[in-house]
Amino acid sequence: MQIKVKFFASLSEQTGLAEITVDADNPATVLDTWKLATGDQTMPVNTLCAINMVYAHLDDNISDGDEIAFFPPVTGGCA
Amino acid sequence: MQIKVKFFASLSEQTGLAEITVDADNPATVLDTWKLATGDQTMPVNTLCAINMVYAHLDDNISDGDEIAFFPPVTGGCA
Amino acid sequence: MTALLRSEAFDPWQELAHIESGLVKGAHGACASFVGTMRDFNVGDHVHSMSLEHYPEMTQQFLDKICAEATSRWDLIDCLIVHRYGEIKPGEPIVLTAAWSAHRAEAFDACRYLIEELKARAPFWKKETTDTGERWVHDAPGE
Amino acid sequence: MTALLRSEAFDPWQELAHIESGLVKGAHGACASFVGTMRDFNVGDHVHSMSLEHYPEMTQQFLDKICAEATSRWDLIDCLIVHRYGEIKPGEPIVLTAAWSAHRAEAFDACRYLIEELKARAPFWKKETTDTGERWVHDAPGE
Repeated sequence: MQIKVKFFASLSEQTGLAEITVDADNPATVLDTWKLATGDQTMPVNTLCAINMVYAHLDDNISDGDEIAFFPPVTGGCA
Repeated sequence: MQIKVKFFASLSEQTGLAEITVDADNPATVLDTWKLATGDQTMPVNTLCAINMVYAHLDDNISDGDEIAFFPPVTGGCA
Repeated sequence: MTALLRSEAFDPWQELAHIESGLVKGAHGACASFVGTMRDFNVGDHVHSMSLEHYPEMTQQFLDKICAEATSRWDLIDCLIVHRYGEIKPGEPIVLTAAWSAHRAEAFDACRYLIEELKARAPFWKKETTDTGERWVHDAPGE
Repeated sequence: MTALLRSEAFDPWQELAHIESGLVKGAHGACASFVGTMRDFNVGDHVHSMSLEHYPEMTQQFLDKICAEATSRWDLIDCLIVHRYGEIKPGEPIVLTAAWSAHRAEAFDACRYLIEELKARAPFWKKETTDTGERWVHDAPGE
Protein backbone atom coordinates (compact mmCIF):
# COMPACT_ATOMS: atom_id res chain seq x y z
CA MET A 1 0.00 0.00 0.00
CA GLN A 2 1.21 3.53 -0.79
CA ILE A 3 1.20 5.52 2.47
CA LYS A 4 2.17 9.19 2.84
CA VAL A 5 3.89 9.81 6.21
CA LYS A 6 4.41 13.29 7.71
CA PHE A 7 6.50 14.41 10.68
CA PHE A 8 6.08 17.72 12.52
CA ALA A 9 8.04 20.03 14.82
CA SER A 10 10.66 18.39 17.08
CA LEU A 11 9.76 14.97 15.67
CA SER A 12 10.70 16.13 12.19
CA GLU A 13 14.06 17.40 13.48
CA GLN A 14 14.75 14.23 15.46
CA THR A 15 13.94 11.80 12.63
CA GLY A 16 15.39 13.98 9.92
CA LEU A 17 12.15 13.45 7.97
CA ALA A 18 9.35 15.83 6.93
CA GLU A 19 7.28 13.91 4.41
CA ILE A 20 7.94 10.50 2.88
CA THR A 21 5.91 7.93 0.99
CA VAL A 22 6.36 4.31 2.05
CA ASP A 23 5.16 1.03 0.59
CA ALA A 24 3.49 -0.86 3.45
CA ASP A 25 2.23 -4.48 3.57
CA ASN A 26 -1.50 -5.02 3.93
CA PRO A 27 -2.59 -5.21 6.71
CA ALA A 28 -0.38 -2.73 8.56
CA THR A 29 -0.73 -0.44 11.57
CA VAL A 30 0.26 3.16 12.18
CA LEU A 31 3.25 1.88 14.16
CA ASP A 32 4.37 -0.19 11.14
CA THR A 33 4.52 2.99 9.03
CA TRP A 34 6.70 4.66 11.68
CA LYS A 35 9.16 1.76 11.51
CA LEU A 36 9.20 1.75 7.71
CA ALA A 37 9.55 5.53 7.40
CA THR A 38 12.22 6.03 10.09
CA GLY A 39 14.21 2.84 9.53
CA ASP A 40 13.10 1.56 12.95
CA GLN A 41 14.18 4.61 14.99
CA THR A 42 13.02 4.71 18.63
CA MET A 43 9.74 6.58 18.95
CA PRO A 44 9.80 9.33 21.61
CA VAL A 45 7.30 8.90 24.44
CA ASN A 46 4.17 11.07 24.08
CA THR A 47 4.31 10.88 20.28
CA LEU A 48 0.86 11.56 18.81
CA CYS A 49 -0.42 10.27 15.48
CA ALA A 50 -3.23 10.93 13.03
CA ILE A 51 -4.75 9.04 10.11
CA ASN A 52 -6.09 11.36 7.41
CA MET A 53 -5.93 14.30 9.86
CA VAL A 54 -7.93 12.62 12.61
CA TYR A 55 -6.25 11.57 15.87
CA ALA A 56 -5.52 7.83 15.86
CA HIS A 57 -3.81 5.11 17.90
CA LEU A 58 -0.52 3.43 17.02
CA ASP A 59 -2.20 0.04 16.66
CA ASP A 60 -4.97 1.31 14.34
CA ASN A 61 -4.98 -0.31 10.90
CA ILE A 62 -4.21 1.82 7.86
CA SER A 63 -5.54 1.67 4.30
CA ASP A 64 -4.03 2.28 0.87
CA GLY A 65 -3.68 6.02 0.18
CA ASP A 66 -3.85 7.07 3.83
CA GLU A 67 -1.93 10.08 5.11
CA ILE A 68 -0.28 9.25 8.44
CA ALA A 69 1.18 12.00 10.67
CA PHE A 70 3.45 11.82 13.70
CA PHE A 71 3.92 14.78 16.02
CA PRO A 72 4.87 15.79 19.59
CA PRO A 73 2.34 17.09 22.16
CA VAL A 74 0.64 20.22 20.82
CA THR A 75 1.36 23.71 22.18
CA GLY A 76 -0.99 26.08 20.39
CA GLY A 77 -3.17 28.75 21.91
CA CYS A 78 -1.77 30.88 24.63
CA ALA A 79 -0.52 31.14 28.19
CA MET B 1 -30.68 64.03 63.23
CA GLN B 2 -30.86 65.29 59.66
CA ILE B 3 -31.06 62.28 57.35
CA LYS B 4 -31.24 62.38 53.56
CA VAL B 5 -33.41 59.56 52.19
CA LYS B 6 -33.40 58.45 48.53
CA PHE B 7 -35.75 56.11 46.67
CA PHE B 8 -34.97 54.47 43.34
CA ALA B 9 -36.78 52.85 40.40
CA SER B 10 -40.11 51.13 41.18
CA LEU B 11 -39.76 52.06 44.86
CA SER B 12 -39.69 55.73 43.95
CA GLU B 13 -42.84 55.33 41.85
CA GLN B 14 -44.64 53.34 44.56
CA THR B 15 -43.83 55.73 47.41
CA GLY B 16 -44.15 58.86 45.31
CA LEU B 17 -40.79 59.97 46.72
CA ALA B 18 -37.39 60.50 45.10
CA GLU B 19 -35.32 62.34 47.71
CA ILE B 20 -36.43 63.74 51.06
CA THR B 21 -34.68 64.95 54.20
CA VAL B 22 -36.16 63.76 57.49
CA ASP B 23 -35.48 64.71 61.10
CA ALA B 24 -34.90 61.41 62.96
CA ASP B 25 -34.57 60.74 66.68
CA ASN B 26 -31.19 59.55 67.96
CA PRO B 27 -30.79 56.54 68.05
CA ALA B 28 -32.70 55.44 64.99
CA THR B 29 -32.48 52.60 62.46
CA VAL B 30 -32.71 52.47 58.70
CA LEU B 31 -36.24 51.15 59.08
CA ASP B 32 -37.17 54.19 61.20
CA THR B 33 -36.16 56.48 58.33
CA TRP B 34 -38.39 54.51 55.95
CA LYS B 35 -41.35 55.04 58.28
CA LEU B 36 -40.61 58.75 58.72
CA ALA B 37 -40.03 59.39 55.03
CA THR B 38 -42.98 57.41 53.65
CA GLY B 39 -45.52 58.17 56.40
CA ASP B 40 -45.45 54.52 57.45
CA GLN B 41 -46.18 52.98 54.06
CA THR B 42 -45.81 49.20 53.76
CA MET B 43 -42.33 48.27 52.62
CA PRO B 44 -42.32 45.89 49.63
CA VAL B 45 -40.61 42.55 50.24
CA ASN B 46 -37.07 42.34 48.83
CA THR B 47 -36.46 46.06 49.42
CA LEU B 48 -32.72 46.75 49.65
CA CYS B 49 -31.11 49.60 51.56
CA ALA B 50 -27.77 51.39 51.78
CA ILE B 51 -26.16 53.75 54.28
CA ASN B 52 -23.80 56.22 52.62
CA MET B 53 -23.79 54.10 49.45
CA VAL B 54 -22.83 50.85 51.19
CA TYR B 55 -25.34 47.98 51.47
CA ALA B 56 -26.91 47.90 54.95
CA HIS B 57 -29.57 46.11 56.99
CA LEU B 58 -32.91 47.58 58.02
CA ASP B 59 -32.00 47.32 61.71
CA ASP B 60 -28.61 49.05 61.32
CA ASN B 61 -28.28 52.27 63.32
CA ILE B 62 -27.88 55.55 61.46
CA SER B 63 -25.90 58.69 62.27
CA ASP B 64 -26.50 62.41 61.76
CA GLY B 65 -25.82 63.44 58.17
CA ASP B 66 -26.18 59.93 56.74
CA GLU B 67 -27.59 59.31 53.27
CA ILE B 68 -30.02 56.40 53.34
CA ALA B 69 -31.23 54.77 50.12
CA PHE B 70 -34.06 52.31 49.45
CA PHE B 71 -34.31 50.37 46.21
CA PRO B 72 -35.71 47.20 44.61
CA PRO B 73 -33.55 44.22 43.58
CA VAL B 74 -30.95 45.36 41.05
CA THR B 75 -31.11 44.45 37.36
CA GLY B 76 -27.96 45.82 35.77
CA GLY B 77 -25.60 44.05 33.45
CA CYS B 78 -26.99 41.85 30.76
CA ALA B 79 -28.86 38.72 29.85
CA MET C 1 -8.21 49.26 36.95
CA THR C 2 -10.88 51.34 35.26
CA ALA C 3 -14.64 51.48 35.91
CA LEU C 4 -16.60 53.84 33.67
CA LEU C 5 -20.25 54.90 33.58
CA ARG C 6 -21.44 56.08 30.18
CA SER C 7 -24.61 57.93 29.19
CA GLU C 8 -23.80 57.58 25.48
CA ALA C 9 -23.48 54.46 23.32
CA PHE C 10 -19.99 52.95 23.41
CA ASP C 11 -18.03 50.58 21.17
CA PRO C 12 -16.69 47.77 23.39
CA TRP C 13 -13.93 46.82 20.94
CA GLN C 14 -12.64 50.39 20.85
CA GLU C 15 -12.70 50.51 24.66
CA LEU C 16 -10.65 47.30 24.81
CA ALA C 17 -8.19 48.51 22.18
CA HIS C 18 -7.80 51.78 24.09
CA ILE C 19 -6.96 50.04 27.39
CA GLU C 20 -4.53 47.68 25.62
CA SER C 21 -2.73 50.61 24.01
CA GLY C 22 -1.75 51.64 27.53
CA LEU C 23 -0.41 48.24 28.59
CA VAL C 24 3.22 47.17 28.27
CA LYS C 25 3.51 45.03 25.11
CA GLY C 26 4.45 41.41 25.77
CA ALA C 27 3.57 41.52 29.48
CA HIS C 28 0.14 39.92 29.36
CA GLY C 29 -0.63 36.59 27.75
CA ALA C 30 -4.38 36.56 28.20
CA CYS C 31 -7.38 38.87 27.95
CA ALA C 32 -10.90 37.64 28.69
CA SER C 33 -13.77 39.98 27.97
CA PHE C 34 -17.53 39.99 28.12
CA VAL C 35 -20.04 42.27 26.39
CA GLY C 36 -23.71 42.37 27.40
CA THR C 37 -25.92 43.83 24.70
CA MET C 38 -29.54 44.94 24.78
CA ARG C 39 -31.78 42.35 23.14
CA ASP C 40 -35.01 43.28 21.38
CA PHE C 41 -37.03 40.59 23.12
CA ASN C 42 -37.53 39.58 26.76
CA VAL C 43 -40.02 37.21 28.41
CA GLY C 44 -41.68 36.74 25.03
CA ASP C 45 -42.30 40.44 24.34
CA HIS C 46 -40.78 42.71 21.75
CA VAL C 47 -38.77 45.44 23.51
CA HIS C 48 -38.46 48.80 21.72
CA SER C 49 -36.16 50.58 24.13
CA MET C 50 -34.90 50.51 27.67
CA SER C 51 -34.15 53.06 30.33
CA LEU C 52 -31.43 52.19 32.81
CA GLU C 53 -31.66 54.06 36.12
CA HIS C 54 -28.79 53.97 38.60
CA TYR C 55 -27.59 55.44 41.89
CA PRO C 56 -24.61 57.31 40.45
CA GLU C 57 -22.18 57.72 43.37
CA MET C 58 -22.94 54.28 44.80
CA THR C 59 -22.63 52.64 41.38
CA GLN C 60 -19.20 54.15 40.78
CA GLN C 61 -18.02 53.14 44.26
CA PHE C 62 -19.38 49.63 43.80
CA LEU C 63 -17.74 49.10 40.39
CA ASP C 64 -14.42 50.43 41.72
CA LYS C 65 -14.73 48.04 44.67
CA ILE C 66 -15.27 44.90 42.58
CA CYS C 67 -12.35 45.87 40.30
CA ALA C 68 -10.18 46.13 43.42
CA GLU C 69 -11.51 42.81 44.73
CA ALA C 70 -10.76 41.05 41.43
CA THR C 71 -7.25 42.51 41.39
CA SER C 72 -6.54 41.32 44.92
CA ARG C 73 -8.03 37.88 44.31
CA TRP C 74 -6.34 37.10 40.98
CA ASP C 75 -2.95 38.03 39.58
CA LEU C 76 -4.17 40.63 37.08
CA ILE C 77 -2.30 43.12 34.93
CA ASP C 78 -5.43 45.23 34.45
CA CYS C 79 -9.22 45.08 34.48
CA LEU C 80 -12.01 47.16 32.99
CA ILE C 81 -15.73 47.76 33.47
CA VAL C 82 -17.82 50.02 31.23
CA HIS C 83 -21.57 50.31 31.96
CA ARG C 84 -24.27 52.33 30.23
CA TYR C 85 -27.09 54.20 31.91
CA GLY C 86 -30.02 56.23 30.58
CA GLU C 87 -31.86 55.46 27.33
CA ILE C 88 -30.63 52.37 25.47
CA LYS C 89 -31.75 50.93 22.12
CA PRO C 90 -31.78 47.26 21.05
CA GLY C 91 -28.39 46.12 19.78
CA GLU C 92 -26.46 48.62 21.89
CA PRO C 93 -23.90 47.35 24.40
CA ILE C 94 -24.97 47.75 28.04
CA VAL C 95 -21.92 46.43 29.84
CA LEU C 96 -18.32 45.43 29.17
CA THR C 97 -16.06 43.60 31.63
CA ALA C 98 -12.49 42.54 30.89
CA ALA C 99 -9.43 41.19 32.68
CA TRP C 100 -5.80 40.95 31.53
CA SER C 101 -3.41 38.46 33.10
CA ALA C 102 -0.35 36.35 32.36
CA HIS C 103 -2.49 33.20 32.14
CA ARG C 104 -5.93 32.43 30.81
CA ALA C 105 -7.50 30.88 33.92
CA GLU C 106 -7.07 34.09 35.95
CA ALA C 107 -8.33 36.24 33.08
CA PHE C 108 -11.48 34.14 32.58
CA ASP C 109 -12.25 33.81 36.28
CA ALA C 110 -11.75 37.52 37.00
CA CYS C 111 -13.80 38.62 33.98
CA ARG C 112 -16.66 36.36 35.03
CA TYR C 113 -16.40 37.51 38.66
CA LEU C 114 -16.78 41.14 37.56
CA ILE C 115 -19.97 40.53 35.56
CA GLU C 116 -21.52 38.22 38.16
CA GLU C 117 -20.86 40.65 41.05
CA LEU C 118 -22.05 43.58 38.96
CA LYS C 119 -25.23 41.78 38.01
CA ALA C 120 -25.96 40.62 41.55
CA ARG C 121 -25.26 43.86 43.42
CA ALA C 122 -24.56 46.98 41.32
CA PRO C 123 -27.42 49.49 41.78
CA PHE C 124 -28.91 49.60 38.27
CA TRP C 125 -32.60 49.17 37.39
CA LYS C 126 -33.98 48.46 33.94
CA LYS C 127 -37.30 49.71 32.64
CA GLU C 128 -38.41 48.32 29.29
CA THR C 129 -40.82 49.77 26.76
CA THR C 130 -42.69 46.95 25.00
CA ASP C 131 -45.73 46.72 22.71
CA THR C 132 -47.91 46.80 25.84
CA GLY C 133 -46.23 49.72 27.64
CA GLU C 134 -43.51 50.29 30.22
CA ARG C 135 -42.42 47.81 32.88
CA TRP C 136 -39.62 47.44 35.39
CA VAL C 137 -37.52 44.36 34.74
CA HIS C 138 -37.35 41.70 37.43
CA ASP C 139 -34.57 39.28 36.64
CA ALA C 140 -35.29 35.62 37.06
CA PRO C 141 -32.73 33.94 39.35
CA GLY C 142 -29.78 32.66 37.35
CA GLU C 143 -30.72 34.65 34.26
CA MET D 1 -19.24 29.67 12.82
CA THR D 2 -15.87 30.86 11.54
CA ALA D 3 -12.39 29.38 12.10
CA LEU D 4 -9.53 31.27 10.49
CA LEU D 5 -5.80 30.58 10.23
CA ARG D 6 -3.68 33.70 9.72
CA SER D 7 -0.04 34.05 8.71
CA GLU D 8 -0.12 37.84 9.31
CA ALA D 9 -0.69 39.78 12.55
CA PHE D 10 -4.37 40.39 13.28
CA ASP D 11 -6.32 42.85 15.43
CA PRO D 12 -8.69 40.81 17.63
CA TRP D 13 -11.02 43.76 18.25
CA GLN D 14 -11.42 44.38 14.53
CA GLU D 15 -12.12 40.68 13.99
CA LEU D 16 -14.84 40.78 16.67
CA ALA D 17 -16.35 43.98 15.28
CA HIS D 18 -16.38 42.44 11.81
CA ILE D 19 -18.26 39.31 12.93
CA GLU D 20 -20.74 41.42 14.93
CA SER D 21 -21.44 43.61 11.90
CA GLY D 22 -22.86 40.49 10.26
CA LEU D 23 -25.14 39.50 13.17
CA VAL D 24 -28.76 40.58 13.49
CA LYS D 25 -28.88 43.56 15.87
CA GLY D 26 -30.74 42.88 19.11
CA ALA D 27 -30.65 39.09 18.74
CA HIS D 28 -27.72 38.31 21.03
CA GLY D 29 -27.42 39.47 24.61
CA ALA D 30 -23.95 38.19 25.39
CA CYS D 31 -20.53 37.89 23.79
CA ALA D 32 -17.61 36.30 25.63
CA SER D 33 -14.18 36.49 24.03
CA PHE D 34 -10.64 35.49 24.79
CA VAL D 35 -7.37 36.75 23.29
CA GLY D 36 -4.09 34.94 23.85
CA THR D 37 -1.08 37.15 23.20
CA MET D 38 2.60 36.34 22.87
CA ARG D 39 4.50 37.23 26.02
CA ASP D 40 8.16 38.24 26.00
CA PHE D 41 9.08 35.90 28.83
CA ASN D 42 8.55 32.17 29.47
CA VAL D 43 10.06 29.83 32.07
CA GLY D 44 12.25 32.69 33.28
CA ASP D 45 13.82 33.49 29.91
CA HIS D 46 13.43 36.51 27.69
CA VAL D 47 11.76 35.48 24.43
CA HIS D 48 12.61 37.52 21.31
CA SER D 49 10.32 35.81 18.81
CA MET D 50 8.38 32.67 18.21
CA SER D 51 7.68 30.44 15.27
CA LEU D 52 4.38 28.57 15.26
CA GLU D 53 4.34 25.45 13.10
CA HIS D 54 1.08 23.68 12.29
CA TYR D 55 -0.43 20.87 10.23
CA PRO D 56 -2.51 23.07 7.96
CA GLU D 57 -5.36 20.85 6.73
CA MET D 58 -5.71 19.03 10.05
CA THR D 59 -5.68 22.31 11.99
CA GLN D 60 -8.46 23.78 9.88
CA GLN D 61 -10.55 20.61 10.23
CA PHE D 62 -9.96 20.51 13.96
CA LEU D 63 -10.92 24.15 14.54
CA ASP D 64 -14.05 23.71 12.40
CA LYS D 65 -14.91 20.62 14.45
CA ILE D 66 -14.67 22.33 17.86
CA CYS D 67 -16.76 25.25 16.57
CA ALA D 68 -19.42 22.72 15.49
CA GLU D 69 -19.18 20.94 18.85
CA ALA D 70 -19.61 24.19 20.80
CA THR D 71 -22.60 25.14 18.65
CA SER D 72 -24.28 21.79 19.24
CA ARG D 73 -23.52 21.79 22.97
CA TRP D 74 -24.62 25.38 23.77
CA ASP D 75 -27.34 27.57 22.33
CA LEU D 76 -25.06 29.90 20.35
CA ILE D 77 -25.83 32.58 17.79
CA ASP D 78 -22.27 32.48 16.46
CA CYS D 79 -18.71 31.58 17.38
CA LEU D 80 -15.27 32.51 16.11
CA ILE D 81 -11.70 31.24 16.25
CA VAL D 82 -8.73 33.09 14.75
CA HIS D 83 -5.26 31.55 15.15
CA ARG D 84 -1.86 32.74 13.94
CA TYR D 85 0.90 30.59 12.51
CA GLY D 86 4.41 31.37 11.31
CA GLU D 87 6.67 34.05 12.81
CA ILE D 88 5.19 35.91 15.79
CA LYS D 89 6.62 38.81 17.81
CA PRO D 90 6.03 39.58 21.51
CA GLY D 91 2.82 41.52 22.06
CA GLU D 92 1.11 40.09 18.99
CA PRO D 93 -2.13 38.14 19.41
CA ILE D 94 -1.78 34.39 18.81
CA VAL D 95 -5.35 33.26 19.24
CA LEU D 96 -8.87 34.66 19.55
CA THR D 97 -11.95 32.67 20.58
CA ALA D 98 -15.43 34.13 20.96
CA ALA D 99 -19.03 33.00 21.41
CA TRP D 100 -22.30 34.92 21.02
CA SER D 101 -25.46 33.79 22.76
CA ALA D 102 -28.70 35.06 24.27
CA HIS D 103 -27.33 34.58 27.80
CA ARG D 104 -23.96 35.02 29.42
CA ALA D 105 -23.46 31.53 30.88
CA GLU D 106 -23.56 29.88 27.44
CA ALA D 107 -21.28 32.53 25.95
CA PHE D 108 -18.65 32.15 28.70
CA ASP D 109 -18.76 28.35 28.74
CA ALA D 110 -18.56 28.03 24.97
CA CYS D 111 -15.72 30.57 24.67
CA ARG D 112 -13.74 28.73 27.32
CA TYR D 113 -14.47 25.36 25.73
CA LEU D 114 -13.05 26.58 22.41
CA ILE D 115 -9.75 27.74 23.88
CA GLU D 116 -9.33 24.71 26.14
CA GLU D 117 -10.01 22.22 23.32
CA LEU D 118 -7.78 24.17 20.96
CA LYS D 119 -4.96 24.25 23.47
CA ALA D 120 -5.28 20.56 24.34
CA ARG D 121 -5.59 19.12 20.83
CA ALA D 122 -5.11 21.53 17.91
CA PRO D 123 -1.92 20.59 16.00
CA PHE D 124 0.26 23.66 16.60
CA TRP D 125 3.84 23.64 17.89
CA LYS D 126 5.73 26.63 19.25
CA LYS D 127 9.44 27.23 18.88
CA GLU D 128 10.87 30.13 20.87
CA THR D 129 14.01 32.13 20.24
CA THR D 130 15.53 33.22 23.58
CA ASP D 131 18.85 34.71 24.69
CA THR D 132 20.27 31.19 24.68
CA GLY D 133 18.97 30.02 21.30
CA GLU D 134 15.99 28.21 19.88
CA ARG D 135 13.83 25.67 21.74
CA TRP D 136 10.57 23.84 21.24
CA VAL D 137 8.01 24.77 23.88
CA HIS D 138 6.69 22.01 26.12
CA ASP D 139 3.65 23.24 28.00
CA ALA D 140 3.45 22.39 31.66
CA PRO D 141 0.18 20.64 32.54
CA GLY D 142 -2.52 23.16 33.36
CA GLU D 143 -0.56 26.09 31.93
